[in-house]
Amino acid sequence: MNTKVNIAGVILNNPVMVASGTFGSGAEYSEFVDLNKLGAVVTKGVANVPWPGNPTPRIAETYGGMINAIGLQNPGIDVFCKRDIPFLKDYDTKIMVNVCGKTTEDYCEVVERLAEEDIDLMEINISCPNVKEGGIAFGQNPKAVEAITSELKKRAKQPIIMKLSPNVTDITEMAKAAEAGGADGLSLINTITGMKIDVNRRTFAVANKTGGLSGPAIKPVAVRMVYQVANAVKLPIIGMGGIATTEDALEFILAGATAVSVGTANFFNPYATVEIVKGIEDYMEKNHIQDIQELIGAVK
Amino acid sequence: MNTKVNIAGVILNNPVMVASGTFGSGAEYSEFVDLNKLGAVVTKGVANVPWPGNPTPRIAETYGGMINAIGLQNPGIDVFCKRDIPFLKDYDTKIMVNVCGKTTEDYCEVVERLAEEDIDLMEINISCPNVKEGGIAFGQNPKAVEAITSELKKRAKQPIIMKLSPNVTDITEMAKAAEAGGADGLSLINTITGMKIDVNRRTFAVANKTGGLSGPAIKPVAVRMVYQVANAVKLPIIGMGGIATTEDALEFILAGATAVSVGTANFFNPYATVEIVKGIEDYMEKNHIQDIQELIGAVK
Amino acid sequence: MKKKEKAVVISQECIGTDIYSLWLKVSFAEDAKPGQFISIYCKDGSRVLPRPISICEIEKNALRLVYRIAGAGTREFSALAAGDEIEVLGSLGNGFPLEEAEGKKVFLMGGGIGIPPMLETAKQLKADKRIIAGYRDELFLAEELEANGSLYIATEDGSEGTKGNVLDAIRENNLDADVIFACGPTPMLRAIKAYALEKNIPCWVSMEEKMACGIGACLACVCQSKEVDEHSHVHNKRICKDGPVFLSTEIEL
Amino acid sequence: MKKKEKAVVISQECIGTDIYSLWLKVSFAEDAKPGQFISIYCKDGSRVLPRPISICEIEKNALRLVYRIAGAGTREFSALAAGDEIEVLGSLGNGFPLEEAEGKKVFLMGGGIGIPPMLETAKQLKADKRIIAGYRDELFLAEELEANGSLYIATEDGSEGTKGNVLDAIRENNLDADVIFACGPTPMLRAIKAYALEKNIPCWVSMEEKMACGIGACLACVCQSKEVDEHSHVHNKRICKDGPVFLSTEIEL
Ligand SMILES: Cc1cc2nc3c(=O)[nH]c(=O)nc-3n(C[C@H](O)[C@H](O)[C@H](O)COP(=O)(O)OP(=O)(O)OC[C@H]3O[C@@H](n4cnc5c(N)ncnc54)[C@H](O)[C@@H]3O)c2cc1C
Ligand SMILES: Cc1cc2nc3c(=O)[nH]c(=O)nc-3n(C[C@H](O)[C@H](O)[C@H](O)COP(=O)(O)OP(=O)(O)OC[C@H]3O[C@@H](n4cnc5c(N)ncnc54)[C@H](O)[C@@H]3O)c2cc1C
Ligand SMILES: Cc1cc2nc3c(=O)[nH]c(=O)nc-3n(C[C@H](O)[C@H](O)[C@H](O)COP(=O)(O)O)c2cc1C
Ligand SMILES: Cc1cc2nc3c(=O)[nH]c(=O)nc-3n(C[C@H](O)[C@H](O)[C@H](O)COP(=O)(O)O)c2cc1C
Ligand code: FES
Ligand code: FES
Repeated sequence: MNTKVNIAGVILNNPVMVASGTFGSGAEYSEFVDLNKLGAVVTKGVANVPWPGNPTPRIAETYGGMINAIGLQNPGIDVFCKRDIPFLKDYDTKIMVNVCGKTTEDYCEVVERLAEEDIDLMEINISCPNVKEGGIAFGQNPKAVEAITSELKKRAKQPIIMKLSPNVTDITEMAKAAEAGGADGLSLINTITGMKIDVNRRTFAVANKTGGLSGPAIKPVAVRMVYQVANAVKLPIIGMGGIATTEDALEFILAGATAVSVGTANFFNPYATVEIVKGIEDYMEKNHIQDIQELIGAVK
Repeated sequence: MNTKVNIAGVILNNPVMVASGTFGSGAEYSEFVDLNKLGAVVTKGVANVPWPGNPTPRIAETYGGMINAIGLQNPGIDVFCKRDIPFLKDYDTKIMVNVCGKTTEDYCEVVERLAEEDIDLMEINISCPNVKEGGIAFGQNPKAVEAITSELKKRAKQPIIMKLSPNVTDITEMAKAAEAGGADGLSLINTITGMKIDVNRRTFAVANKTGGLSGPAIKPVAVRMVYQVANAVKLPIIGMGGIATTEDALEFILAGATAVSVGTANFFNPYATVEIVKGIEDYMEKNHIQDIQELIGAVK
Repeated sequence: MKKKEKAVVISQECIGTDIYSLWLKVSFAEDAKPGQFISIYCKDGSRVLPRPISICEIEKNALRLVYRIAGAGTREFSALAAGDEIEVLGSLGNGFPLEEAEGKKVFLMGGGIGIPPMLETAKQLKADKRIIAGYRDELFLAEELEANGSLYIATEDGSEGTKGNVLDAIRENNLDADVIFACGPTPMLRAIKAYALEKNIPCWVSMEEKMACGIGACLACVCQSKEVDEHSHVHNKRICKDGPVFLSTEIEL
Repeated sequence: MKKKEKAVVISQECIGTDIYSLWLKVSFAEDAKPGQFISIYCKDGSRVLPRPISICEIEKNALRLVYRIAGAGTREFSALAAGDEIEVLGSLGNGFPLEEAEGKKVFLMGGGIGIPPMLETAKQLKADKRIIAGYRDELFLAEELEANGSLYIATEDGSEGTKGNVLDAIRENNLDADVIFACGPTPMLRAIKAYALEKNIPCWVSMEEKMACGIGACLACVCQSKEVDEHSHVHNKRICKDGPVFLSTEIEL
């Protein structure tokens, strides 16, 4: 039985990764999960310099999900390269570093720096709804998507995965723009912009007013977008948005994702990733699937 | 204590309506709910001719919500005017008729016909994701929104509420376009396009492949959009998307909605509407709110 | 009058692999008819839609349901114990037209988890009843059915009764009837419809479809019908309201 | 080692208006420290985030929690009964630094639902303990606190002890201390921090913030800190991991 998948030439032992920002750089969750069992660890977004993030409260629970406006707090690329990459290198898993920035230059700086590091993939977050500049602004305009993708491609030595925002009229337009810019793969979806109001205190539940909706609630939107994109471009897709169970992960794979990321589910089940790795194997065995490639995009 | 609200000159006894398509024309739910207690009854979308709708399965449950692809099955405007309007006229509630179509001409025909009827408001569905032509195609393009709005305004004698799709990059653009076209108010949100895959049968869960996601899961997206639109246009807003409790309804009102519609919640709690009417009164009393206007858009 | 209310669990019993028998105290039991169903709501709020389950037996203040664990919702129900409360909506749908079969020779045909509604139907129907129950392998409700008519059993694996399906059982036992009431999986209903056409006897079947409202308002649960439907005049009858029981010639199967 | 596991409810008791005392059997009880907390998960899947609750008492295989119904999650917990299972993650956070107070004159100050962690703290701490507990009106845990130190009570309505808050109780009783451990609402902690600064004594406070992961990975639960934090080097300490107990001068309040 083969569960290996190929993302832009990088071979993962299995298609299960974690979603950026929900797993730190793996250290905290390594108390619960054997990181060697994951297809890849995807790190929290890292910028050229440390970012303090947004004021608190940064999160609020919603029905079947949560909204977050962490605001990409991160230690900056220096500390990250010194501390987090060496930590992850001790494991038999692939490393995908998530990159954020406010300007094209910011992104370029981080990508240039990472080009020299022993990491496997870069995921470019052009879709964070929680920062004023950069982030989503890039991800909602196909010209901007193409431009930044091609800038980063010039600098990266590893494959570049563009992470798309669901807050758009037509996700395939953004996917095609990333493809045109030379992207090696696509990650989708990032969070959907949402808001919660505390009716008793008559204030916004998160200090940033809006936040990104994630968790099981958004899964149908994510599956739809993965399906649409899989039928619009040739790039490998890393699917995410509400994955908590084996069935969830399989939905994305059947819709066309080559790999999947588990995000918010880590918060309510720190063992979710490894359970899904095992669950996919069981499903393949039960359904006599020799190679996971048979499942990718199998529902048309 | 005043719970009356004003939508484009139409005074509702309270801000609680039902969401189109979840309540038929009221007859079925009148076994559970005293229709006289509702601010308004909003009917299932009606077209110029009968529509058979989509093949089954038409719905699928999702985490905290559901997707539907009913496909706007309806008896056409003739039967509707003969049967459904007279039924509703027997109640002390306002009547908002939801209108759908495939072409601008279809919409015009229905609106012209309704102009002569004794109804209070028309809600124009330019945001249904479940029909091939018309529907959402109109609602994702600001020029089309403006054009169809002004065409319908020429014909309607009642206020025209344009119902917006959340499947857009920037909902305020659509809202402004509707305002420019002369709309008297806005309804938002319609469903978010989603997909569910049955991993055991390896097929789409609804025959139409995609469907519209509704229910509590989508509430944060809806509240966010209502807030954005309330801060972008002057029109009264009817807010909806996942409202199931008094707190949910108040979130929309505090975000800027003048009235609210209860949709999917009717399916799991047929008494939801009247419970919310009562709950809003209790909240106002507890918080010493004399007039519900004080709450509309009170969180900034 | 349909009602949504908190039903109280009187008792629950596992009567087969993944098959449960649940007695619920409900205020609307007396008005219920065989072939009708009720909607049951999950306590876990992540599941918002009702689960339609047929009425298996009716007592003065109580209904019996027999269901199979098919997913997370029915799994949740299987943990209910005496004294627990659960939201239900009922009674829904039309039920079998007993008056069409009264005094006649009638087949009551149930396949798999379509067998339960046949129990109350058999109990109320005054007729010459042949109950034909089709199982995969394991039997359930058989003794109770037997007490209410002559019972013929078919099993897929032949472990009991006729090896095969309910139609095989009819043929093997040389049975005939004037009327058919049937409930079960669609392929079985399709075959029964063909049999009834061939024999030129009226046949009523109980249909299934995914439901949201359960009361005819949302138009989720339609099936194609020969006659125009009352609601939209487009040949789409609502299973929850116009059915679930239809004359087999009246609908697409 | 932190663990997520199914805890078994040993017992639950309502000990005040909307206040519950819950004993849970957990495998990690022995490693728990006073001032730490655990995350409890709802069974209703519509609520996906953990509810952090402080440890009130520690036994060999069990933890006691005392909590107030604040919303739907804690309301769900209040229905738990002996034998029920519930998912928990623990033990989390750092706990009070008992070694800093050992043998000294110490204030253990708890306000409202911040009182519970003071019980195990008092039980384990070998020091000259003055426990100052601030209530709105109704007392809870008072007898048990009294058994573990000299107890001073403040109530907002003056129905018992000093009328006012915990600092009013200190002043009224002319109390002083070398070290403070405190847990309670932010305004109370802010006032205690000011008092400690004025008296020039070290003061540790237990902080609260909305949490998602509970283990330091998601950066939801930060508070501003004087020193750069270990994680992001941006003066944002994580309450769930670097805290919840902080030296008061070390953080913004
Ligand atoms: C009129 C009617 C009567 C029924 N009577 C019985 C009965 O007496 N005993 C019994 O065991 N089953 C009966 N069923 C089927 C029963 O409704 C489903 O098995 C049940 O809804 C499955 O829920 P779940 O959460 O366990 O499964 P899931 O597959 O997790 O359910 C997901 C969603 O699909 C719906 N769904 C799944 N299967 C069906 C189905 N076959 N029909 C309609 N909706 C479905 C569920 O209601 C839910 O909304 C009946 C169905 C209908 C329409
Ligand atoms: C370290 C720590 C220790 C705590 N110890 C106790 C204790 O011993 N006893 C006790 O009664 N309460 C304690 N709390 C507060 C407790 O976590 C909340 O009352 C509880 O989470 C409310 O959940 P709910 O579903 O009832 O309320 P809701 O308001 O419906 O909860 C909605 C969301 O907000 C979060 N939330 C709400 N209030 C708080 C809060 N004050 N702090 C953090 N998250 C919150 C919930 O966890 C949930 O994610 C503690 C909080 C923290 C951070
Ligand atoms: C707390 C939190 C922090 C996140 N931080 C990042 C981030 O730094 N970079 C990024 O690209 N996405 C970030 N995301 C988005 C997730 O990676 C993921 O795209 C999204 O949450 C949908 O998946 P889920 O529903 O499984 O969580 C974050 C999400 C959450 C909930
Ligand atoms: C079964 C179903 C049918 C619907 N039919 C219509 C319709 O005919 N016209 C329309 O404008 N919206 C229709 N909608 C959308 C709802 O009116 C509403 O905008 C949406 O469901 C969000 O609200 P909710 O989450 O409260 O259901 C339908 C929704 C559902 C679930
Ligand atoms: S389930 Fe709504 S019409 Fe049948
Ligand atoms: S809750 Fe995730 S870092 Fe504290």
